[in-house]
Amino acid sequence: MLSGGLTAALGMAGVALGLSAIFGETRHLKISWLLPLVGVIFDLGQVGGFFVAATGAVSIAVGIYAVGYAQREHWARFPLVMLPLFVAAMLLVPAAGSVTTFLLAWELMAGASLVLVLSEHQREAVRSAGVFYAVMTQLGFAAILVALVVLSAAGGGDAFATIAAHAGGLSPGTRTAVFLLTLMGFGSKAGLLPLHAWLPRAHPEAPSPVSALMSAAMVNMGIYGIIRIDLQLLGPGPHWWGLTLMIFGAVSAVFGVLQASVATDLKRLLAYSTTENMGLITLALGAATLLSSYGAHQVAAMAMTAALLLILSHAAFKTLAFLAAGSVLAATGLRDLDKLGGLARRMPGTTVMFGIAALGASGLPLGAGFVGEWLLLQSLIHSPHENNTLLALTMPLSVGAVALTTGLGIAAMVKAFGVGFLARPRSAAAAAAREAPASMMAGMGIAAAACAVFAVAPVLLGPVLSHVLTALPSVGGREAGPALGTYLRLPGIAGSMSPGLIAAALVVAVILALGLARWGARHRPVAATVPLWACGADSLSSKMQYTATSFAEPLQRVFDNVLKPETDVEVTHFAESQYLVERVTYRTLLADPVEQRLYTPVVRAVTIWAQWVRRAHPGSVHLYLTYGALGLLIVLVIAR
Amino acid sequence: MTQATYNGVLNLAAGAFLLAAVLIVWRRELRAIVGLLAWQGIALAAIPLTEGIYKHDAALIVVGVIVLLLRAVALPLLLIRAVGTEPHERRESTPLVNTTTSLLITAGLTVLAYAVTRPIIALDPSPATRAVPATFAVILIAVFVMVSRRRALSQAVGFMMLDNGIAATAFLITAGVPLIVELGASLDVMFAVLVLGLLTGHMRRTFGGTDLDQLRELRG
Amino acid sequence: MSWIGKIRRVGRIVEAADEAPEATAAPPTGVTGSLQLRHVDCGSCNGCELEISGAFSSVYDAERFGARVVASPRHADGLIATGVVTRNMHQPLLNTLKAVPEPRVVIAVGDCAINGGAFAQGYGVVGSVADVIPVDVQVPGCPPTPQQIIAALRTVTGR
Amino acid sequence: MNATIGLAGHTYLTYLATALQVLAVIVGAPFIVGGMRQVRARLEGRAGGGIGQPWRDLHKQLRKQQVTPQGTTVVFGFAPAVVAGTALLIAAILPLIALGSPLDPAADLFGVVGLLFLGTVALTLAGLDTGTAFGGMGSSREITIAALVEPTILLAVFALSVPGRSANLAAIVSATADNPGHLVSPGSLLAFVALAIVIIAETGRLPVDNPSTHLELTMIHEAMVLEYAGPRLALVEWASGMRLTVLLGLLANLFLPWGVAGADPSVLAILIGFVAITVKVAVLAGLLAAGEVFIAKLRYFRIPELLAGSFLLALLAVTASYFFATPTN
Repeated sequence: MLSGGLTAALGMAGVALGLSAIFGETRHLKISWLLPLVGVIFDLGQVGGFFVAATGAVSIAVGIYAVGYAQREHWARFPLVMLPLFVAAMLLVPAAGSVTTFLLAWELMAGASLVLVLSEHQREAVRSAGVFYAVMTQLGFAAILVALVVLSAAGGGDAFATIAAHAGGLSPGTRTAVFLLTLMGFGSKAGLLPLHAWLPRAHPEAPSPVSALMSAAMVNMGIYGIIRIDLQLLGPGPHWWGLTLMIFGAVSAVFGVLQASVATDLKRLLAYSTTENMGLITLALGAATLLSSYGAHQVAAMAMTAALLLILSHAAFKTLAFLAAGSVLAATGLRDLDKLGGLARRMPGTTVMFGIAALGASGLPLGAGFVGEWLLLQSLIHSPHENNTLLALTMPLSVGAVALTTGLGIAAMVKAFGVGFLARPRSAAAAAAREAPASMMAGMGIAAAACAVFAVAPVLLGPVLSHVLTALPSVGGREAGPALGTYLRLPGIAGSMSPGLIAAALVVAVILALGLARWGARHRPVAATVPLWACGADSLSSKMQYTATSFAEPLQRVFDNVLKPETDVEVTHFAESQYLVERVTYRTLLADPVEQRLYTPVVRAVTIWAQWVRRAHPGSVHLYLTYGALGLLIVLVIAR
Repeated sequence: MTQATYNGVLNLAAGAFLLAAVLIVWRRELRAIVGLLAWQGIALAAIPLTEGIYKHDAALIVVGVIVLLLRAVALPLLLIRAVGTEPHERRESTPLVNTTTSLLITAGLTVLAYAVTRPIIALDPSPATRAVPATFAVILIAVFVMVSRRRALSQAVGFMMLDNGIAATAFLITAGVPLIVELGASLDVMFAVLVLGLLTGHMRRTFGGTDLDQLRELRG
Repeated sequence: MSWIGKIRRVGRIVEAADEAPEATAAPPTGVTGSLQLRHVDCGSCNGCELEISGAFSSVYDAERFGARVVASPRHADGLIATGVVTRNMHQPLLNTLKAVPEPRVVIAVGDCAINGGAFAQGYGVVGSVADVIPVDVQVPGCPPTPQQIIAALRTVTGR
Repeated sequence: MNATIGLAGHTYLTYLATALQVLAVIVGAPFIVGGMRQVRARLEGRAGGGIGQPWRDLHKQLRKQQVTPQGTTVVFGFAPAVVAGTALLIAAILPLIALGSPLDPAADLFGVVGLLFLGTVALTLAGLDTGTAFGGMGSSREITIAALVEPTILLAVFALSVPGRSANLAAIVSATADNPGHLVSPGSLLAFVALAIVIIAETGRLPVDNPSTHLELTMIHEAMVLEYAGPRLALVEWASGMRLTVLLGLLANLFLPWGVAGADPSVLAILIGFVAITVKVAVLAGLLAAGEVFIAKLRYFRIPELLAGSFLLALLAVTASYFFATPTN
């Protein structure tokens, strides 16, 4: 109760602070005594404010939800304490105004999230996921650490403001090094390929409110890092920066959605969908960078606005999706779509909530994601390609990538909603589900309201986005972004769209269609409810339904070159005759190919090396002390 | 012939030229492939004919007519004969790369062609040179076909596509190669096809099939 | 293309239609010229099946009178049942009839469906279709010719 | 020409034209379906049921009992209305009879594609909602094809929006009408082929899906609607007819934009536009039906080849419309 309330309160504070930073002037705060030498500097600009506000909004919903969830799941005291701490850390990261502060906040965030991931550490899966997450997040942190230290050394100061002032004088080598290192570090946090592997492990195993926070708020910090350090401090970069971002984004988006469309674990599916959306956002960032590096600032502004919109809408529908998945998990103890089903009758509220989230994630009209993707596509197709081979080649390909992502995303979400919530329950646990308590519904309701706003009334976001855009001159901030009125208008381009009007008109059209169906109703016999058509047999068992696996099987076959599924069918015959089949078992294993190809060898090498190092650890304390003394001596000699 | 129609016809010819190549990658039916090759020959001949009519250059028109006869009539007929002699091998047996992938590879090759020919267009951006990317793409696609197909006949088709592409590019860049050069090229293509025909005949007699993988067995 | 030539040479092969017989059963919904049927083989020797497929073939073309065979009883206005009702097909026949939305007709095709025919005394036989479900239209014959089947269908479609 | 045509002051005639479009699609769609069946029947040497047959079937289905299978939810009940609704809305957006539909600035070609997929998704969910094996099978197949179709559609949209510098339909159509030179450019030809393949796949015609099959195992679209009966079935059939009609109309006006009334039409212009679009769609439908006689259904797992091919064509269309941009106009 207290923990959840505290989280929500923090969230509200974050929203207020963020909005004031976006519209007001930059907030500056220096606490010298907190750290020797440099002190802690907070410096909240428009960009930071944007992310603080987004994180805060997510935390409000999650906090309220967590009140009911913690009671229902009997959380231990420890995670209850960590939850607000985690949110606080996430709010500090975008507010940080100096390298030291940023690194501190970042590490605090990482540590808190790790502890929360491990909060159900009795299960083996959780432990392995935790180890994986810890290693990767620390590697990413190391990359960021090196990069920022180099940056502050070359930028002549610890505070971001100082660095920004000196950024012009940086040598190209330094800029490149910092860009690549930060891309690696922040990319791993944002779950971009090939550093995504922790995400589909850690997010599903964490308790659902935490998954929501991680998937909707924490990954955004990776994006924030890229925007703040690479685009705002270092930018404007050369062409290949934008190109690199676009390539990483496109690959992550397609790969993530492909994995999502064949996943059968509800939360794993959502985690991969996070990779997909982060990929789309990175693609948009890259497009903005590339376009503005070619001087097409108007289109770049469109791409940047698309990125910001996608960040917000993804935060909204992913929060909602994970919270809904959490109430399913709490009600049935199931994450496996193959065992779910029939929830629409037993938990109607949650079903509606997940439906809204899925519609948003599939990027269809009336969904939260639609406007962002529309803007992204418009910015891609309106790039000035005259006498510019690079744009003329990248833009069509990236449109193809975005389109494939959208299409597969629709398939994944239809599977999640249709198989998980509709039809008939595929297991006793699913049949015994009961609706979530009021507080959980309330938490989801907030997120759902946000989704509705993004879907039909992006008008409300217009001022926010335009203010944030002005703070990003290197990526199209010089020009006015697209105007988000009732009609979305694109500056300088004859293009417009109006989600609100579409929604209204669609309602009218559906009513008209229902009217058409009323025709001749007088002559009809009374309506009846009849058993399902079982081809003449007496009844269909719920085992005869399509499962998530069978639903995704065609896609799995079409893309088997990429997915590399391992399937085996074994048929056991009766002893009497080999023509009588007793049992057929079909097993299919869909491991993450990138993980297998890339990570396994690395891990093996590290293990061997560790084996070798172990020889130096015979266990004698004296020897260890000797090591320490020797090290000290060496340092003294060198530093002399 | 006005400037606009000239542009239109030239672009159309280039587009049809490229489309034929793509469809050759797509189809497996050997007869259909040969038919498409004939269409490609017509598109190829259309290029010098258009240029000739537009620039009132009789030599180009003659070249065009010869190209039409050779590429759109003679060579396809030879190939059809070769197909006819293979009663049970009317289809390209599954290529080394499956159709979907090879189509995507074709897309990549085309984009690549557009990229690398950009400087040529920049040299003098006339309608003719603007069509060069398409013909260059056909060259790349032809090489890919020769790499990825098993049947000797499909290889011959790839070879002829290659020559078509080179000829078309030549026509577009240097407003028409000399007549004699064109004749020489076309003739040696014809010889090559005849040789391939004999080769396939031998292979069929030796191995009972023209699956080129079986040539591995020739290694001692 | 050789196909086009073939199509032109073949032309129309459908038999000329004789004038419509007088309607026995009124069309189920009062809409003439539209009748979707679900075919149930209750235990037939497949003679009637052959004739039915003949009736819907290019030569007799029952479709021009608005009759069509559909895959799902939900889409159908009635059953077209053939053969004696065997024990195994008894319950499925009832289920299929229940699956057809009201109003619906039942057309029994062939002597077996009407009175058991040659199989009347068979050990695995429940009885004729009429013994199990109410039959609206009967098409006698062993097997009935396509013309007879079409005539029966036209009495229902009213076209 | 820019896309703000739709915003220019609407006379009541523009609204009349739009209303006429919707009405024409509602009334005409069954006739289009009937006409296609009739063409096919004639080519098969049959007499055929006449082009009024689908209307008779609809009329009859609307008078039959409304049955709801046990265990289905509201999704099953409302999906037909959603499919029909999206089709109607698209009919109101597209410039079929006149350019300046009041909804034109509200939804560009991307929006139209999105609405199309919204309808597909609704029906897919309904198929899953029944909880029958065939329903799930149909949904799985349908959504797979939809997912693979999407890249082609959007790339075709891209290619089409290059000449007009806009994805709003009025702008595209008027740009094409202004300089027909674009039509003979390879770009628009490739885009036409790609779009045609996509439309065939989306409306479930041969060779992707066989609309007149009786075997559940070969079904895609039919398998999803096996449980529908009476009025709802009528709505589903009607909607699929309307989807086919509006897509053919879109294809016709994107590539043959003649006879379309202007943004601020006169009564005569509206009549001309009405006749023109009717003729175009009828001809296209006839050609489609005639073509279907010559081809068999593709094996399901060969369909990705077809779609990859159309994707390639669309990509070529985009690059072509980039590079062949002839500076004559």
